Amino acid sequence: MLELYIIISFMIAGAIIAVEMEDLLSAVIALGAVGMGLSVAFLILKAPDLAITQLVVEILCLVILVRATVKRDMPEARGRKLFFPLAAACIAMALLIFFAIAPLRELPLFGFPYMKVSETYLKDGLRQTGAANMVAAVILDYRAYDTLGEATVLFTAVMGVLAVGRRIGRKRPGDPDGEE
Amino acid sequence: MTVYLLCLILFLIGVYCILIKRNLIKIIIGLGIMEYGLFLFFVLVGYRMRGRAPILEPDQIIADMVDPLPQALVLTAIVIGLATTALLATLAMRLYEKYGTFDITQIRKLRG
Amino acid sequence: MDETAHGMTIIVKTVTRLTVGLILLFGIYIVLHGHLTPGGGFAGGVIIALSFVHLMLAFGKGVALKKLSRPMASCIESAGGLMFLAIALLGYTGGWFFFNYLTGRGQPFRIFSAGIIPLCNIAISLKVGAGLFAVFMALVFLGVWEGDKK
Amino acid sequence: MNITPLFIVLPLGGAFLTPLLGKRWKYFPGAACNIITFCMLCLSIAAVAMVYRYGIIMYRVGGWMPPVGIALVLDSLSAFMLVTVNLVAFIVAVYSIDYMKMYTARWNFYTLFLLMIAGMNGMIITGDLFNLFVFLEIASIASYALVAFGTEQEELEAAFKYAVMGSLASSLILLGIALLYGFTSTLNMADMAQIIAGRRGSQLLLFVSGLFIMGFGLKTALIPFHAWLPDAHPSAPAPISAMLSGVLIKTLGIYSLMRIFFSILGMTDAVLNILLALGAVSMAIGVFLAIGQWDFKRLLAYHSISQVGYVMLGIGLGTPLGILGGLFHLFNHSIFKSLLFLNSGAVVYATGTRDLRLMGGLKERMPVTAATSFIASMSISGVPPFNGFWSKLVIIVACVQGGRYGYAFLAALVSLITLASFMKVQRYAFYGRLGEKWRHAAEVPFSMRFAMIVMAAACLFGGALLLPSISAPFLKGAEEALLLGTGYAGRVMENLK
Repeated sequence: MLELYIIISFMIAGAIIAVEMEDLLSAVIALGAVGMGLSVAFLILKAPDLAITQLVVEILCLVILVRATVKRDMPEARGRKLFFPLAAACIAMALLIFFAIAPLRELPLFGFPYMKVSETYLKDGLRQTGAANMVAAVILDYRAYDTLGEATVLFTAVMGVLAVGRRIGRKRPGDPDGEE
Repeated sequence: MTVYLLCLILFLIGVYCILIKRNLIKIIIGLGIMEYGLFLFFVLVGYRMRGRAPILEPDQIIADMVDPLPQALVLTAIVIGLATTALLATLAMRLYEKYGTFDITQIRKLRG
Repeated sequence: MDETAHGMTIIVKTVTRLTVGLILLFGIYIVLHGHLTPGGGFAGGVIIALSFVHLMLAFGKGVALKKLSRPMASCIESAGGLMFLAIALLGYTGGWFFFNYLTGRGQPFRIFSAGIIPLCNIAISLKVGAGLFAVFMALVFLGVWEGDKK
Repeated sequence: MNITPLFIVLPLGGAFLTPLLGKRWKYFPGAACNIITFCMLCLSIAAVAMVYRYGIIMYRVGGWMPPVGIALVLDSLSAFMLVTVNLVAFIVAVYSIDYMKMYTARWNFYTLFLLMIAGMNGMIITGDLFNLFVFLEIASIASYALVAFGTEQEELEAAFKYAVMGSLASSLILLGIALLYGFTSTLNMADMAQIIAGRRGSQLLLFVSGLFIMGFGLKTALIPFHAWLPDAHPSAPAPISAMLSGVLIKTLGIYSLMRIFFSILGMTDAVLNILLALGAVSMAIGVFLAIGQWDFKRLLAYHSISQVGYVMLGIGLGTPLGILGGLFHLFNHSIFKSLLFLNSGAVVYATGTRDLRLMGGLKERMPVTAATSFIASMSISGVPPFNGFWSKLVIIVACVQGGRYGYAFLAALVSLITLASFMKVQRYAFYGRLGEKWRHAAEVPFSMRFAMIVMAAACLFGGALLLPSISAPFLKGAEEALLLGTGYAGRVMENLK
């Protein structure tokens, strides 16, 4: 699994660049690189559905974020480099990782999951649902209710964007009582 | 084990970015990085060594395939992440329109 | 944004004219084969939305809006949501909410198989495609207002 | 026929139809929203009766058996929360008819409102951990957008802050769910509880508990995690403030904490003590932050932190009486805090300001608002015979019974400070000399008055819920569901056969 380690290291490097870059456009593009890296990692981990979805979602995210940053040549405010918060954050992160080691050891070994429920999907999926793609069978048949929720989340976000993007939120007194 | 820790580091870089950075776009970027770490972790949990992708082909004897359930969950989570990002980007753009800056230290109308 | 208002250069426009149909077609393919190959309603819907975004970036707002106007996008999105809900409710004919009442019809590994899964994929793709296009349009119009103000 | 899926189908159907029809017919969104919330209120009361009669009601979505598919579980705790949410939602929907005339794009408001209710109902009735996360996100995203609904500067800023904090909380929760999935390889709550019961004392469970306390604590705005709440709740339109303070933080935060810790992970003394301490700290600091505020809605928001502290204190005691008091206070708080936010909305509607120093003497011009807000103020301060008194009494008695005299004293003290704070509100807003500016302020329209009067009546007679015949299916049932602990899994599994 060497390639997996390489791609995750690449993602971490990209993430650090995205966080520390002062130019916003470059930071956004570095985020895009991390997302593409994630897509490749999904491919290595035998999740082609996710790889495709992550790829297209990353493109859309990138378009939206570039749309938000482009032409706004406001580099990040330099400010004083605050040493204390940085040190505190690093110590906190190191502590958290230290505390996470013992719990992570209790997970099944990497590459050997328990698959208590999933065995059923793999064994009976084709017979019960008729779909060849097991991921599709899970999201649209066994757990279709989740997908209804997922579609609703997106619908909510669209409604939210339309609501937040309104030019005038409140009516002035005396405005006609019309819609929009 | 090491992969899990690397994932956690990715997650924590995102948390660090959210808590320390003082720029709206940087905060959105931090959320994105955090979510990537999370998705990767979820898929890693379901990976089976030398497994196949969970897609059947005609006349195939069912061999060891990776766990399809985390993949389905991550698919849902990716959509949720996209929804959050879109809403946050809109909010950030509206704030830019009102204040002319993405810098959070200059957008302090509210008392903490 | 001048580029979106007047469109980009002739090179970009030509390439777009050649590719945009293929992108749309690829999106539809991904949606229809969601239950057989990787992809599915969500990824396909995003690709469909991206094809319109592509059109809008290259040619400016007018052309894309002529193909799919804003109220139309909103309507399609709601209709997609309702269609998904209706498929779920039709499951009551089999006794359960979200029951796969069409299962067992059709051959596995063919397009017409897997019961309600392809129908759900189509509903989701309509919803996602139209919804994300609406989001992008809202963001572009935000920029226009901003320009007016300055 | 099983009514469980209707709690999702009705609001979602309404939400999908509203953008299609609402732009054309001006009265459709409001009417649809009112009818749907009223239907859900009736259904949730029916659910209480049904759960009392038949025990846990299960629904297998798609006909799949639970560990494979998703199950909806309606037990008495869920029924209790459903009544709370849908009661407040219905009153707020009635109130919004006139209040939302101040804003543009009403169809958009009603869509988001219905989606928020759908999210909360979905969280309450689900029996699947990941499903809980999905519906939590629906409710959260709808609330982020609703906080920014006025699209003014402060509102956008508060919404951004709220959205970032909320997304951070969601990520922590999802990380916890991922770890639990890796550990147990299942997502169904009952199944998971049974597997976890066999592996007590694991380090991973401790880590996951920490993640969940942080995540849901952020959603509940317990004190170290409260920074977003005093900005977000006042910025929303008044009906939404009532929903956010009244039910959203409780459903997203307290209900999920209770469900996960009591029913799945199994409550331990350490977690109970953490909840107790967090509750006490929130209770005390929240009220001290509130007392210096001059912004009406901001003051109420700080009091929300303090009152949620009471609920956590009651539940953290872990004794039957403490849990009963906590749940009762949860219900009462959702009534009187919603009423107070509706009052503040009425004042804003009539005068256009939220600053207490600018008001004065509004009693003469707005008698209904003044009277209802007096009732609510007395109720939140724990003055007999209003409902707040009874629930605080139960919590304090439970503290004394459990030998925690310090906490009992603190609870009584905080109640007194709350009373002082609300005396200030009454004195500055409604009593005193009528300001020259408000000579022509008028009482609010009928639908707003109606909503406030119903809520005030509920405050007045809320103490009746302690009567044995009413509390047996409602409060007692919810308390027993919590005390059952991980026995929940056994009940659910039994019900499946």
